[in-house]
Amino acid sequence: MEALISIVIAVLTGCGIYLALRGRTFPVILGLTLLSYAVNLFIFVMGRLQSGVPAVISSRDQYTDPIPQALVLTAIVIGFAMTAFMLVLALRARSELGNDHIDGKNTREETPR
Amino acid sequence: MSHLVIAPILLPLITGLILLLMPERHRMRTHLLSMFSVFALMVISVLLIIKAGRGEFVVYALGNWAPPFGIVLVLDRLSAIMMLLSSTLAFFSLLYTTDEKAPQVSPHFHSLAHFLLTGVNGAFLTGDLFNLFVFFEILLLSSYALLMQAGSARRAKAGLHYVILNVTGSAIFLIAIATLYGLTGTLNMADLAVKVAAADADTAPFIGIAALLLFIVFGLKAAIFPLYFWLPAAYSSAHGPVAALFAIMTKVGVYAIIRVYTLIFGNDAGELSNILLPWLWPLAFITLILGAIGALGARELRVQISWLVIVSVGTLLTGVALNSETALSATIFYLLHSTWICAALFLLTDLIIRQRGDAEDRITSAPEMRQSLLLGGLFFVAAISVIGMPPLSGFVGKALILQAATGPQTPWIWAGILLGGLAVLTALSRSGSTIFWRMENHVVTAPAADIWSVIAILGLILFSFGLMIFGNQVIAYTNALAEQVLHPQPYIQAVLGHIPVKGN
Amino acid sequence: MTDNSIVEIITAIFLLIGGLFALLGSIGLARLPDFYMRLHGPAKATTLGVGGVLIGSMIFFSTHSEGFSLHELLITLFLFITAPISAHMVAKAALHIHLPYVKRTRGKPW
Amino acid sequence: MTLILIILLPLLGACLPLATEKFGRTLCAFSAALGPAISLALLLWHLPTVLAGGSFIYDHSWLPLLGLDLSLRLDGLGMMFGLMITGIGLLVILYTRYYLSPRDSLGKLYALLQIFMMAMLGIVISNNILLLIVFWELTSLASFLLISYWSVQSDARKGARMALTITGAGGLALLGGALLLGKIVGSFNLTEILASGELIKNHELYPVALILILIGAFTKSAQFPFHFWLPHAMHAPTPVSAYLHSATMVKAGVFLLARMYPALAGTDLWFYIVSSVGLFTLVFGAYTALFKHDLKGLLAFSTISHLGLITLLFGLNSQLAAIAALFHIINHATFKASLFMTAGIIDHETGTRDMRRLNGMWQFMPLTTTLAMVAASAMAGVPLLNGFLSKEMFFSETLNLNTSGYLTWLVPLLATFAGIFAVAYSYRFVYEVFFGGKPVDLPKYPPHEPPHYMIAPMAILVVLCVVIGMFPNLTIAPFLHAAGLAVLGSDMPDYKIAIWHGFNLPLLMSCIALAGGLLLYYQRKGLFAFYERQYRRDEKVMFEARIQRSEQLAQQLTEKFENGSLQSYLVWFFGMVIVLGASQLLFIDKLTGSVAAAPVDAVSVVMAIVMMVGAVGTVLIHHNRFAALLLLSVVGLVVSLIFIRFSAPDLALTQISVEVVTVVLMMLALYFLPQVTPNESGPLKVSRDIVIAGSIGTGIGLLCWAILTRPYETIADYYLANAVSGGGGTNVVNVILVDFRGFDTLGEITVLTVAAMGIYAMLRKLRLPPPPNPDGTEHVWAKEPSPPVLMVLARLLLPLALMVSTYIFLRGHNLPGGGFIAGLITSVALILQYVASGNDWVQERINWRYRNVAAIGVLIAAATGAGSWLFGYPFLTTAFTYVTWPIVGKFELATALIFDIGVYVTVVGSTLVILSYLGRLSHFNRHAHIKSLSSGDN
Amino acid sequence: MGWRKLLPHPALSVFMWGLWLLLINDISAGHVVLGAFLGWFIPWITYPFWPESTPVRKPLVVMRFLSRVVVDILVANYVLMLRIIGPTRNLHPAFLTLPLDVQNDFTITILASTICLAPGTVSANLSNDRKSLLIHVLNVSDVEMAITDIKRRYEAPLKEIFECS
Amino acid sequence: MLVTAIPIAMFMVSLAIVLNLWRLVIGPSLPDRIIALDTMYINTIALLIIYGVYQGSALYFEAALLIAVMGFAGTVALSKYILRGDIIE
Ligand code: NA
Ligand code: NA
Repeated sequence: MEALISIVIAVLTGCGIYLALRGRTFPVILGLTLLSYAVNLFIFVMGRLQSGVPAVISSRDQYTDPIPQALVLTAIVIGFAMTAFMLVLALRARSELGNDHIDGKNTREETPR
Repeated sequence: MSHLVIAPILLPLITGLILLLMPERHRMRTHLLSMFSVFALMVISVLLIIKAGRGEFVVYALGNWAPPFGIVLVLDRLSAIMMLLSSTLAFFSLLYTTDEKAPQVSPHFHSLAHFLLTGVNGAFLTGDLFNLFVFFEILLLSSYALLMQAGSARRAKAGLHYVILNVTGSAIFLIAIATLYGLTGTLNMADLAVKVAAADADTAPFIGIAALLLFIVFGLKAAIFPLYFWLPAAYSSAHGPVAALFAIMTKVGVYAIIRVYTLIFGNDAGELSNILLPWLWPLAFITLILGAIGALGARELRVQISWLVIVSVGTLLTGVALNSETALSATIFYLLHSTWICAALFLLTDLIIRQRGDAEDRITSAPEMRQSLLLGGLFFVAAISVIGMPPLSGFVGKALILQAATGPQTPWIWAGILLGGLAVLTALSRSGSTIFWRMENHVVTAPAADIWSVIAILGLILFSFGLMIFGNQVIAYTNALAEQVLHPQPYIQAVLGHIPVKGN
Repeated sequence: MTDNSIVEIITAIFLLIGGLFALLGSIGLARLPDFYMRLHGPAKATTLGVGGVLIGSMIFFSTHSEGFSLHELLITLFLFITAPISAHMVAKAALHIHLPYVKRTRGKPW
Repeated sequence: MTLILIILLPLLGACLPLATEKFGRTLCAFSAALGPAISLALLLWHLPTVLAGGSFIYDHSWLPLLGLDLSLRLDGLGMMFGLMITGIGLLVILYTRYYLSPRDSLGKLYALLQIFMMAMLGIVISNNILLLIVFWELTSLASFLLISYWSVQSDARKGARMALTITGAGGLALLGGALLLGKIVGSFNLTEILASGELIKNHELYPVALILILIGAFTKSAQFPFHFWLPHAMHAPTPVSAYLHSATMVKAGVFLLARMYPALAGTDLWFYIVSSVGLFTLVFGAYTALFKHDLKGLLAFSTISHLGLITLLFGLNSQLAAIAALFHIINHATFKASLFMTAGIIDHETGTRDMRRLNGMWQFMPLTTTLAMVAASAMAGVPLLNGFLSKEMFFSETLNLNTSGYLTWLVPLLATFAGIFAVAYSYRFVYEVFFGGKPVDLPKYPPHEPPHYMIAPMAILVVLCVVIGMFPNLTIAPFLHAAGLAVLGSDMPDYKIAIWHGFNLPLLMSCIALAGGLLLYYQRKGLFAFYERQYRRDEKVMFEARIQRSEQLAQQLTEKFENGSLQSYLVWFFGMVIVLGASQLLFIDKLTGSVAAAPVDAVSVVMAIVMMVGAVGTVLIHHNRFAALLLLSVVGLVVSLIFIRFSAPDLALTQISVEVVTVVLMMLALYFLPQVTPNESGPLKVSRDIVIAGSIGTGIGLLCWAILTRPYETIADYYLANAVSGGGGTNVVNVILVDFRGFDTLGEITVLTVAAMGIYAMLRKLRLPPPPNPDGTEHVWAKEPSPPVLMVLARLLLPLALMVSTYIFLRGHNLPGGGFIAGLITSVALILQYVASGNDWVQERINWRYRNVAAIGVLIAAATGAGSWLFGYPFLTTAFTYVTWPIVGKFELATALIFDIGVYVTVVGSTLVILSYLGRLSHFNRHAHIKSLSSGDN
Repeated sequence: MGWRKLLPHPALSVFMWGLWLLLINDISAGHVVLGAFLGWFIPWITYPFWPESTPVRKPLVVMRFLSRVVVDILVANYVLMLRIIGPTRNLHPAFLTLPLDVQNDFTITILASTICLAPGTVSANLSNDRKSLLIHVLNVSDVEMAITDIKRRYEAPLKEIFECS
Repeated sequence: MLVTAIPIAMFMVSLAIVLNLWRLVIGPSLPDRIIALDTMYINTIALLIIYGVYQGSALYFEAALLIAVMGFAGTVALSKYILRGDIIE
């Protein structure tokens, strides 16, 4: 299971970074979202893989590590805020630059107004 | 128990929130409240400096949970002086915006500035690595928002690059934190120091990865080669007061590098002792050189000053890389100086832009400025200081760092700092003489600079003067600071030995 | 056979039926020839499948812990309210962009 | 204390002229003279003691931790220079009063002159080498401003910049050298440094320190190859040249040689460097001076030459030579200052300094002519004038070299050669200006004698030349002796200044020089032609070109890195990650740790594949943006399943809610963006990106595997043990969020609020039409805003969703749930209303200012945290209690719940700010669009 | 009208009360009180979103309608599923236009939903004048029959429940 | 009985999810993809519920409920995007 999750994280990271290296705002944001999934999973599994033992105090005596979970929660929220900001920034950039290229390059399919 | 330690975080936070609730039309009221709050913050930082100056650590356990289980704030000499720096910087940057006619300040400027301060001060105070991440995000997001206050193509592009790079950096930050937690099971920096020092040969290399990844994150904030590329565009496209506020942000990166690589991966970190040092000094050196080259080639004053920020980062990290008390002390001294002066220069450039019509701050001939003598005089003084010429603080800072250089890389460091200084001198003499002297015969009809704006710039320059005049007291403080930072055992004991308030 | 095992069998049957319907719905989605036909599988079968599973769960938890466990009903209710609207909305979207349909379809959309 | 006054008085005097300027030029001049006059008086007051071999010391601690102290010492050398600085300074002040045209600000020039004077005095009476450097750099800065006094002239600006750059560079080198000296000696106190000559010279760092300090001295004294700034500094007003470029600024360099003489001189290295630089400069300067047509140009190169002479003398490592050098410093100051003043007078009266146009001036200004002739003769080394005396000493020293080899004959030969040229250019100066025919169209005609007060300073200096030349022992000897004592200490040699030493070799050399000079001048035609052919390069143009070239190079190099391409920046960033990561990962012997891996089940594998297909699919399909968004949602969905699978229901709840809100956001944004990503990356770029992405992905995967197979000790047990007893909740994750690490949560909701504010600010006034299709057509959208079926159902769902939200909120402390998720559910329910019924419709029903809602939420959370202060606990300390009410029964009241309400309110507020303002964007644009359409109709 | 403002949707309130108890899986006194409070509070606060009251008449017809729908869903689904996995060539899809007798948006919504849930039919579109509903049928032999069948089975009872006046 | 039934049921649902993914990837139209995603959400609910029974834990119920709510909201928004482009107007 550890290998499987490692592979999943690896693939997510790779895909995220590949997309983050594209030239248009939208795919880049998609890529960063993928990357944040990978990162969240990475943080999460740092508490090691535990099946069926949520961190809710009950009669069981085995628990999962709650700290990484709390960290992931915070990371998810912050990631959401960042994604939202980036999206609006992408709109702002298209408005100012006339296209959605990350460097504001004028290309064929859209001319600045 | 004293809650003063948390005030530098909560005061700006609450001020920022209240400012959000105030109606936009009450511009002056907003401004006054904002100024009052920053002023109070300045007073608080002075009190904290006095407190920290005694050499004790003030540990504030949030939620009254004993470290390492809860989050702690730790006040030591380093965090105290950094907060003084941030609050003074904020005070003058905000003071600068008093001018009613200034076009740029959007309604949320003040609250965003306060949120930025929250993030900055939080980063300085926290003793918890993940909490550091959270405060980094607060300050980053505030800075994004401040940068994007108003539209322009240039700003949009710079903002996009800045944000995307930093979001990527945050991902790496999280991976590093998670790795550390996954191997040591703790987030408290003092506790991490203990655990990292005790790491065996099996886990140490993986902790090492985290250590180096953290450096990438901090290096991105601090703007070190090859991670600074976002900075010139971002800083130079920001409005003057915003850019001035930004002067503190690279210093947060520098602070984090100092903190983490002395406390956690410092001299006592066992297998991982000083893991950063082989990387740090060459990169710092290249940063210094490329920054100076950038300043030499800049075509706009704003861009040039942004490069000066990079030069100062290179200089600072060179000092850090020397890993000695004298060097660290010199570094902190230089840090204070360079932050104040770069901020003053950014503010000044804003005034220049307003009086130069369409030429803005391009280093070309332009119509005469309305107050060219005043602005030129201020520029001259600030430039002298930033170049590191006497009699201003830059000279002392530079001399201190040169003095502190030891070891085989000394010739490089000397060459870097001295030649960098020469490049900056050449660059600034060109831009200054062009902007203030190469004037066309007519004057742009622009309003005269607001008196408060001038006072703000003067204030920052005066702080630089103060560093020179009270230099000995400052150096005494930074010496003690360096001693404290480079011998982290008392810090660790203070944090891990902290006992919560009874009764909970 | 104890009470417990009877409950288990009933639970198992509901779970299997639910799973089967879910699978069938998805098979429909996967293999039917045009969009409008594919829409039918998920709109009903899957919903029904989940309903089956939820009933299985309800039975299981009502017998394995103190008191009834009826809150699964809420999910069922919710799904039965929303699934049709989802299907309606997607169908409307498909009509808007004039998705093609198989030739033998009688009638014409408007 | 008086020593400080000596330095500071001119500075105080700097303010006076600015203030008195408007009351008249004379008063202005008097006020300017006040400070230096008192300084001079103070110096004279100290004079007897100093002449007797004593010195005054003032010590005040300033920055002892740096080694920079306010330490002053007035000894013979300092006295000699001090008198020169203040004395000539006063003369220059007087001269300036008449020189400067009324158009220019007299006060400003005086102020700058006085600042300069202060710095210069500081240099000569510093007893701390760092303090000396402080003043040293101040002279550079002041001279920069003085040279660029007429800053509208491009040449003045360029000259000033050149001077600043060169002398500034020298200053930096000097700083380096001084710091090295400090390192060697352990002190920056000059007294101590000068006393440690042996220690210094035997130190391994001596060569470095020496070279650095010499660079400082040579740049300031315009020694080859740093000489070229001086001729271009001639764009300064002539009084400035008279002061800076004869008596003071350029003398600072040779002063430094004198000052550091005990510490640095006496070695072979010193000899070879200093004497050869001096020699070359001497010859080169003298040679070049002859060909300059500009009066001040001639004087500038002559100055260079004379400074070379002085340097050469210091370089000879002989005590007598040092004395000669000191002597020549004084002599040069007197005659050169007066000659510059002459040049100024000529310029002032005729409007030109070009010797080809100036002829026969003696007819118009006989007095000036007389004085200039005397001064020029002193410069040429004519007997009975002071220049002759020091030159004789110089010649004799060149003959007494204590080295062997070619230098023994080369040095005297070249010295004579330079002497010949000196005579020639001196003669040329006099002959071509004052005699030799009629002036050629002068801008001002006819010229006449300047005011008496303008001649007076010059006359005083000329008189000094004569007096010193005729009665050296009565006048200059005591000063020279005192200065020599300061430089040479007890090694003072026996020497005698005499006009007549008998017939000897030096006299012969003088005679050769005089005769040869005159001969040379009359045979100059061929030489001038030769010079014009050989030597046509202009240093200023070259320097400017070099600076511009370096600026261009800097720009090109900068743009290599700073190319404005985010992709390139990201590649650098990820490259760093790869390099640093690999630096550790590649040297690991054991990747897999000791902990056994858990078994894999089929469903997990299937879901992992689903997720990876989703991720890879997003990449492959990303050109079709909407489809990519859908595939991304699959990844998000499976992420939440993984959270469930490994016991994190809270995470799953959060993930799934955030996921949907994010997708909605992305769609809102996508509306305004092209629907298709063009194919822009070439195969090279694609493969590069694949390599980067693949490496980092692999690295992270390996790291993850390595960590997961290793044991770790965690502090988790503490939380599990204390969650109920200390935090009052059984859901440990939630207790961590609102209690143990509540501060993180406070930060997190702050982030959310700030994001909302930032987004609001960015969207204000944003006008953005949706882009056309790639084929140029407009999208065809449905006409009807919302299907009624959806509207009805959405409204029905609202209370339901609120109920669920309440449920999730209330149970959060004990079971999965909590304020954040509840807030998102509420937001989604409200967003659904926006989607179904439109902005206006919802706005009619809830007209909250969402921004305020968000802020209030954070305030609630912060206030809850601060509440614990009332009970003497730190921020965010929670309290909880179990309350029993009739009917209701026992339930828990916890401050954490209020905190969580804050979280809830913030989430609702900020999410709605973001979504509703983004939704409103199209609203604005549509209205704008309609308006433009209707106006187009009219 | 005072009580209308205070308790806008009594039926909904009762429904929500039950829902709360269902959610919480607990009928302790505390939750009964809390549920009652929420049952009142939530409809009250969301009142602006749903101001018109939809009085439900004829509970008997409601029950009959509901049971018919449930049976249809269960039984007909089975048949339908067999067709889905069977050869798709035998399916005879059609678009039907259902002329609407019901006028109320709410009733139309319920009808459309019911048609969607009912096996083999999906309500695909509602005309702008709300007079007809477009339905896609997966497999139909007689188009007219299907339309009248739908009208009889679903539209008529709904009209009776919500709209007969 | 339950021990064998649960894996089978889970596997069937997983298979269903794979089929949904298949449809989602190949499309061909956007509505196809939307409905595939929607179905995947619903199948996920089934998977979760079965897993809850398997673990004997009611802690997964909320997640299932939330997936239902969010899946619906998502589908509605996606459809509206195709219809109007502007999902909040
Ligand atoms: Na929770
Ligand atoms: Na919209």
